[in-house]
Parts: sequence; C-alpha cells; structure tokens
Amino acid sequence: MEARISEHPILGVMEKGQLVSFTLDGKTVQGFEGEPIAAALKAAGLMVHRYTAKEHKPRGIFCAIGRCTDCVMVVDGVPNVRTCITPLRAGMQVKTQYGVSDRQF
Amino acid sequence: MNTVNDRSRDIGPFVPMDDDDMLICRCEEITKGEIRRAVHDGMWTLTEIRRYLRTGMGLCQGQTCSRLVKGIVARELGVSPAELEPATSRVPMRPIEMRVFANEMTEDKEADAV
Amino acid sequence: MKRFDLIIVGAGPSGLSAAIEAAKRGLNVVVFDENEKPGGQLFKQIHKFFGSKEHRAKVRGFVIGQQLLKEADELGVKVVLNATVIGLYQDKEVVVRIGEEVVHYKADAIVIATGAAENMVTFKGWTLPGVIGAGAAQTMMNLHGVKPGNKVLMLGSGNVGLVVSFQLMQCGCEVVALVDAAPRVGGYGVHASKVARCGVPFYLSHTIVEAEGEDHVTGVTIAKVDEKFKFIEGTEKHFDVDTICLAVGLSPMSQLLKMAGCKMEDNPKRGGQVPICDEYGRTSIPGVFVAGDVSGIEEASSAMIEGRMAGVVASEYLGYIEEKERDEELEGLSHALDGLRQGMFAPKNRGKQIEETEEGIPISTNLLQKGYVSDAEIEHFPGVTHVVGVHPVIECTQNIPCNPCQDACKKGCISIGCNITSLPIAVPGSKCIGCGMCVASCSGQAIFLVDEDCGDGTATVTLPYEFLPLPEEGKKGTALGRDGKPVCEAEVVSIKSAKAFDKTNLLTMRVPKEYAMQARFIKFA
Amino acid sequence: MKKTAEVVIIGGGIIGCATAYYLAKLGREVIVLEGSDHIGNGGSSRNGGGVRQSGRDVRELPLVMYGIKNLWPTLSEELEVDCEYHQDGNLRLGKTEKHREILTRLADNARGVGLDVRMIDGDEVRRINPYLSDEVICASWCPTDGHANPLTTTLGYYKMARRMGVTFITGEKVVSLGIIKGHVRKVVTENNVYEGENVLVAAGLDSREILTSVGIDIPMTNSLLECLVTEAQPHMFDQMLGTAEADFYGHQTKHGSFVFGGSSGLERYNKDNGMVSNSSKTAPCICRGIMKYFPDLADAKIVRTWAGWMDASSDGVPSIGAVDELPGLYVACAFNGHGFGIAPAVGHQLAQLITTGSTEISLHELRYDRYKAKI
Repeated sequence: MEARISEHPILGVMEKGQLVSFTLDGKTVQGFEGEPIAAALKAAGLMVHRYTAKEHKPRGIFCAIGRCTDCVMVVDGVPNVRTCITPLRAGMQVKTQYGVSDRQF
Repeated sequence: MNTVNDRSRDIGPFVPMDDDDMLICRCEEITKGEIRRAVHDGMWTLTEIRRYLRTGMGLCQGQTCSRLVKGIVARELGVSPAELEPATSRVPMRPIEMRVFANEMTEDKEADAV
Repeated sequence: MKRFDLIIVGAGPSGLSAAIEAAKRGLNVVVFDENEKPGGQLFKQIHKFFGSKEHRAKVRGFVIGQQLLKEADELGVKVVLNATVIGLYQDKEVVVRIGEEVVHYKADAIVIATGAAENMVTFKGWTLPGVIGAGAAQTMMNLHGVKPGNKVLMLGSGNVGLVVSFQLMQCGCEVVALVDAAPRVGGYGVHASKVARCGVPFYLSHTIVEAEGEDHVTGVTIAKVDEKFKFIEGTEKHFDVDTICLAVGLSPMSQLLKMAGCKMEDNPKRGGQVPICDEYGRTSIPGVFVAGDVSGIEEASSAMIEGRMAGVVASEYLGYIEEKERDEELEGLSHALDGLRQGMFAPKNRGKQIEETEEGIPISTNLLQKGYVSDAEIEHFPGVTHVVGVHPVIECTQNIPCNPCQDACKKGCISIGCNITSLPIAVPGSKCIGCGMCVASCSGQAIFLVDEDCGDGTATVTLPYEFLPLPEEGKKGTALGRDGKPVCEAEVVSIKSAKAFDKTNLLTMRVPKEYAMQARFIKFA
Repeated sequence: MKKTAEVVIIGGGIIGCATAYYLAKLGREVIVLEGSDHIGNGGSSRNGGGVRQSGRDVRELPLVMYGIKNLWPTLSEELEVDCEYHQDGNLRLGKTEKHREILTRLADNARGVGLDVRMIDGDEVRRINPYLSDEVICASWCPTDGHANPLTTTLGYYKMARRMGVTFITGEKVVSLGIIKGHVRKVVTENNVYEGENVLVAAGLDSREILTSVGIDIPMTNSLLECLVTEAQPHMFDQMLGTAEADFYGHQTKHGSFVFGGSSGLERYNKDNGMVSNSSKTAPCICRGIMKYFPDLADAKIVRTWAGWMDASSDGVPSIGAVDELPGLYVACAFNGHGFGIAPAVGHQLAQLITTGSTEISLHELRYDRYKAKI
C-alpha cells in the first residue's frame, strides 16, 4: 500500500480502524474499516470508479467530499453509492459502475 | 422582481467553436456546444437551459457545473454572469434514499436524536 | 416538534464559533454537519494560521478545530455529525437526515454556516480520473492518510493552490509544476516562496491544454496564454503526471439560503451567489443569520470572527442579552475582523494591482511571476540585514495581517509595531541568541537564522523544515536557492525539534559563506 | 419591441406556446407574454408528464384523444426536440374494493366515448408491470396512454414558435385587458400596453384575475401539487402509472429517473410565502405511497422535489374556447393539474378557432360560462 502515508510530518501516524477485506469486482482487497471506500480503493491503486451512461467515459474521485457524485459505484448491489463518503465495512462488495448498473456495456 | 426580456432580441448567429465538444455538465454529459446551441434556440435563462438540456439535473444537482453553465450562457447572450439568476435550489440538498425520506422520526424520539 | 433556540448548519470554523458565543449566553444550540468529522476545512488545514493572538495565529488549523470543538462541548453545544440538512422550510423548520431517518426541527433562529464549494475549470480531458479538486487532495492526504497521487501538477496560485502544493510535498508527492492562467501569483508571497524553494517551477500566464490518458491521467500539456487567455501556439510543455489538482477558487455554498427565500445577489467580490446581509450576518429573513464563506469567500480566521458575530447577534435577537451588550461585543469583534481585512490581500484590494508595500518598497516582480524573491530584491526589505553573528533574516515582503514573529523573539530582535500588516523589521542593535523561536513561529516559513561568516569560510543557515524523514546531523545534501535551483553543497549541522516549535523542525545547514544569502532549502539525494 | 400582433397570448406555458406554434404555422402574427422570467414556468414544467386519456372526464376526452391520435406521435420530429413520448399504456392502480368501483366507473364512461380502456385484475397488472406489489388488486388499463417529457415538449413548442417568428416576452406580467368598441384588444402589463385583434388568456390560475378586468369570471382556486424525481435507475418499465386515490402518479423517464407526483391531503391549505414552496410533509408522504406499490424503489435516491400550483375549477374540467360575449377574447385555463397531455390538441384547436372561427373537435362542453348552481 504505497499510497498510504505511513507517518506524516505534522499529523504523525493516523489512527485507522481494523484492517478488513472487501471485494472489488470480485477480487479481494484490503482496507481499514470506517475509512471511506474511495480511500481504501485509492490505496489499492484503483483510478476508475465508473463509466458514464452516455459516452462510456471513465470517472474517478473528483471532489472527495460527496458533492460531485463522480466516484459512485455499485456497493452491495446498490448503484450510485458515493464511495468518498461511505464508510468501508468488512465484506462489502464493491463493483465498477457502468451507466447506472454493474453490467458492462 | 421580474425583468422584461424580449426573446426576439438579436444575439447574433450561432458560430461553431473549437471546444464545443467540451463536456460541461459531468453528470448528464452535456457539452458546451449543446448549451450554446440552446441559447440560440431561445433558452435564455439558466432555468430554461436546465429544463431543456438537463444540465445540473443529474445526481449532483449542479454542484459542479452551474457556475460553468452560467458563464457560457452569459457570454452567448452578451451579458454579465451576475445578471443571470441561478436555477432554484430544491430539497433535498443531497440525494436521499426513498426509504429514508419516507422514514420520518416520531416526535417522542426527536429529543434523543441530538 | 422539537424546538431549539438556535440551529446552526455547518460545524466549521464559523458555525462552531457562532455556537460557542450563543451557548455562552444561555441559548440552547444544536449544530448539524453532514460530514463524519466536525471542523469543516480546519481539519484539512495543517499549516499555521496567520493573524495575531486574538486570531489564534501560529496555531495550526486542525488544532484550532480541536480547540473550538472542546470549547463548544464544554458549553453544552450539541454537535450532530452525519446529519445532513436536506431542507429549510417556512417557519424556520429544518429537516435533517440523521442516519436512516429524517427529523423535523424548529428553531427560533438559524445560522447558516455551510461554507464554500470548489470552482472548476474545463480543459480537454478534465473528466479523466486523476483530475481532482485541491480540496479532494487535502481530504485524501490529511483526513484519510492516502496520497492523492505521486506526480502532481497544480493549477491555481491562490492560497489554496500554494498551501495544498506544499502539503502534497509534505506527504511525499512530487509537485512537478504550479500553473496559473493569471500573470501574477494570487496567494501570499510567503506561501509561494516556500513552495518555490523546494524546487517547484511556477508557470504564470499558463494554463492546461489537455489532460492526457486513456482511462486515467498519465500526462498533461500546458501552454502560455495571451492577455485574452488564448493559447499561444508553440509554447506547449508536457509533464508526466498521474494527478492534476485544480485550485481555481471557491464559491459560497448558499443554496439553503436561496431555498429559505433569503434575498440573494451575485457578488463577484464575495465569490458568487450570496445572501444580501449586513456586516453582522443578518439576512433578509429575520432570525436567519449567516457566517463564514457562505456569505463571502475569505479565510478561516475571518470566518471564526463572523461566526462569533452571528452568535452574538442571534443572542440579542432571542432576548438573551441586551442591545448594549451586543453592541459592545460587536465593536470588539469588528475591530478584530478589521485587523484581518488589512493589507494587500484585503477584500477591498481584490483585483487591484499593488505595486509597492505600505512602506514604499517595490513589490518583488519575481515573486509575482515566479514565486520567489530574487537575491537582489530581497535586500530591499527591512527584515533583511547583515550583522556579525547569528541573526534573523526575515523574508516577509508583503503587507499581510500577521505578527507572531514580533512576540516570538524575547530579545526584541523583530518589530512589526502596532500596525499588524507592517513588514517586520530586524531591529538594529538587538542581540539574537539563535533560539529559533521566530523561525518556528512564522506561519509563512519566511524567517531564517543566518550566520553569514562562521570564520572558517562557511556560513550557517537555519530553516524551517516540515518534512520526513528528518536528516541526521552530518548528512550531506544540495542547498537550493529561493528559486529552488541548486546553489551549492550543504551539510546538516543540527536538526532541532521542540514542543514549542509545534512540528516545525529547525534545520541548520552549513554552506560556503558566499552562499549564506542564497541557500534557503536543502534537498537530499 | 413589438407591441401589436394579430394574436396576443397571455401565458408562456405549454398552452400558450403550443397555440402560438400552431398559429404561426397558419401564418398568424403572434406575441406571447409571460409573467415570470421563464417560459413554461407554471404547471407546464412541474407536472408528472402523463399523456393519458383514461381517468379523464368525458367532456375533455375527445380533445385528448385527437391529440394522441394526430399530434403526439410526430411531435418530436415536428418540434426538433426529443419529447420522450412513450405510448406504452397507463395503469391506474387500485388497492381496495372502493378503488375498483371508482376505476370501473371511469372506465365505463370512457368506453362510452370510444376509448379502449378496461379493468384488469392484480395478476394481469403484475404481468404488465412485474415490479408492482401484491397490494395492487386491480387497475384500469388503457394501452394507448403514455407519457412524455413536459420540459422539452414545452420548450420545444417555444423554440419552434420563436423560430417561426412569434415574439415572446418574459417578465411581462399582465395586469388587465382593455375593450375597444366592444372588442377585447388591449393587454396592459406592468410595463407596457400591447394590442391584438385576438387575445387568448392562458395564464393558469392568474387567468381569473386577468379576466376579472373585463368582467368575466371562471371559478377557480389553487391547490399545491408536489413532485419528486429520483436518480437514474436501470430501466424497469415504460407505462404511465396512476392510482384510484391519486396518492401518486408517474413514470420512469428515458433518462432512467422516476418522476412521481403525489399529495399529502394538505395541499389546499398550504401557505404561500411568495415562492412556490414544497411542504415539509408531502415528499415523505409521496415516498411512503410509492413504496407500497414499488417496494423495489426503496433504495432509489430522491435528488429533487418541487411544487406547482394547479388551477382547479369546480367541476375539474378546463375552460377552453371563445368568450362569445366579448369578441376577440379566448380562454384556455383551469386544466386541473392534467393540462400537459391535452396541450397539443388544445393549442391546435385554438389556433383553428382563432383563425377560422370553428374547430374540428367541439369545445362546447368546455365553455367558460358552463358553471351553474347545483339546484
């Protein structure tokens, strides 16, 4: 997890929840419980969260605070979940979103 | 206060631009060209643009694009962006699941919720 | 329906400050915030704040957040998190989503302190993953401990762009360039200088032509623009980056106020669509007040004072204090706010081109165009003197409301005087003991301790160092100039950390004495 | 600025825009005056998008049937905009025996004027729309009903009419009408005076006050209707839906979102603060209503709610046609919350009426002066 900041010069070592497993498009990934799903995915190196409905263009994290809704994915079967503000829980099934579902175009 | 706006005023012809294919509304995937074209079709207010093209009507409800759309429409009409009234803000401020919206807390629990 | 004296929307600096002032005077206050954590942007702001003591200067943003929360909590303010105000209806009815329910509350008064949202700009490829807002970068690195990228290009030279660029480097990212379409750096010169001396090139009058990449950003091309912001052909430059950060301004997040029926105006000086309100935040609807960025984009420091004003005004509105007490309080707060609204970056000076300081010294053109003061220009400023032995070199070249350095030096080596925006002066005849408190206290990281001639052909330069890992004594590196370019070899003499320095380590390096007034940073291979 | 025309239309909603469009097609010179800042700002852009015949009073059925047969199928091409017209039927749902009675009566009446509408049971309802809950026990089913996008349709009429030379002036609130030598000709606004050989009042609820200035009264009151829209969802169904109780109505749009309207029972007593404001109680109530019919939509997120005034007449049917006692004056108002689907036909027939003095479909039952005391 090289994207994780192990120790920050000002903030020190960040407090995190338990290390848990969840799946991304069926593959097992790890992240810290309670952190936003998007943070765990970023740490795991994921860039593309979804492909748009009309133009099928890739989208990822943009505002990271739940406003722009670009980072939405299908989480536990529910589409349009804002991953940047939805806390990660063990066993979550996260899927790339295509348009408004997890079915590839 | 409403202002008299003669929609027959000449705003000049639609002139294609190089960046007309630039995406402006990220949610609904509306381009600059579509917005400019709509202005020439008579959509002179941000409310009309929104209703005609769906800009700002997607999941984010215009959080990202409304300022950009305003700028484009203003330039096309030859007015200052400050003159254009933004589209109305509506409940809910953030998307909310139907089951949650439907689930109004009963009064006896209100005091405990905070 | 459950009713409160005061409902505050937004637990950022202004909302919490309003809550504190109101609760102090006996109001029953609740604060709703949609985020998981309180503090608004404060918890992402890891730099030391400007201002004077009354503005909590030289305290880091996130620490101010902790202080405000503690104070609010002690006064019995209820701060409800993960609580999204979804609507503001007639009769001051506030509908809040809390968890899996919606709750209806009534208030006798409401303070809207919802802050601001980031503006965006468009360019080819701006929707690619890897193009993010500067706020997103801050959120990821400072709240969630995840690097937003490895190689980053920053668009925007305002304070946000400058501060976030520095923060990106602090967490281990490389900032390949700082770009702005404007011809001059928009933010504080001291913020620009601390980024520039780390080696980040500034490209003013440049903007992004295209973000490149198939599925995510792999590169970016920028080009120079003319006065009409049109690209000049042949000036394109390419960078390999994985992240493009956008810091192009903020807009008030005033939708709730519009929804509530407040009279609004589009005011470019205040950053966009804002409620029409008086200087204390009273809107067109009696009992609905505003504070902070939602009523006009400024700094967190002024947002806190505006919040306190709104809290005081609401207290009087609801009969908890008399008009006389209100007016006395407001007078003091207005004075504090005026203090912050002085200097070249004051709201009243927005859009003005200021050519010289209040002292009549020409503003460094290099600073405005490249982000650093040149070796020749720095000599014009009253903080830069040459005396025998160790002494402070204060490279503060713009009139900004900030004075902690004056208090930091117990030996009286630094003087600003009663005008908070005056440039600091290195007081002639004073005796520096090399304690370094001024270096650590300067929120702009613009003070260095220099011993220009140690007698052995070398000089020592002590600089603020907020990076990890901390180098060991004796470690060799390359000294960089104010422009971020290598000037000479350097060796670490000492590295001092102390509680009083508050995470600003003092790194002392030894350089050949001819570079004493050039070497301002050290880079290790 | 142009101030005289053959026809002055008061009201830039879908009725005004459609009438202007069809008049322009017939070569007439038209000015449309809209009181608000936006075209189509009233019910035209706030309704649920139904293009239906079933459930309507028989007096307005011939008009709406005419529109569905002759105008709606080609409207998108004609207006050069996607009206998103779908003709996939309308299910008017019932959950109780009382509902069945209401629906049966409406269906019987409609069949009397030649509409293909029949009652079906719960199982057949779910064969047509498998997402409906078991609470639904019956429905009236009209296969030729459908839905469209009110926003693009209204603005499409505006766009084409404007392109054909119609003058539209927004922000021009009409204060009164003026009679010259027994003929209604003058239209006085807050800022200007306009003149036309014919004047059509199609200003929704405001029509009542405008008509008062020439001594005509159409008994109307207002009622607040509220709607909501969800985020886009995967495609589920294409029918238009309504209920016997009218507790909700709506459809899934081409975009994927669901647009639903509904009521809380409090709409007649809502307080107006100068804006058309939602009540805090209605949207949650609509959500509860919808979830009873569509449990699967519980996780769909509402992104927007809005409200609009409906112009309600005492008998629930609009007033459309010439005001015989005042030559030159025409009305089209009191659409009672279901003016959208019928609008193309209304505009089309009014254009004929104003141009030729007669219409293909009789408007007699919709006369402005039909309101009589009950005994």
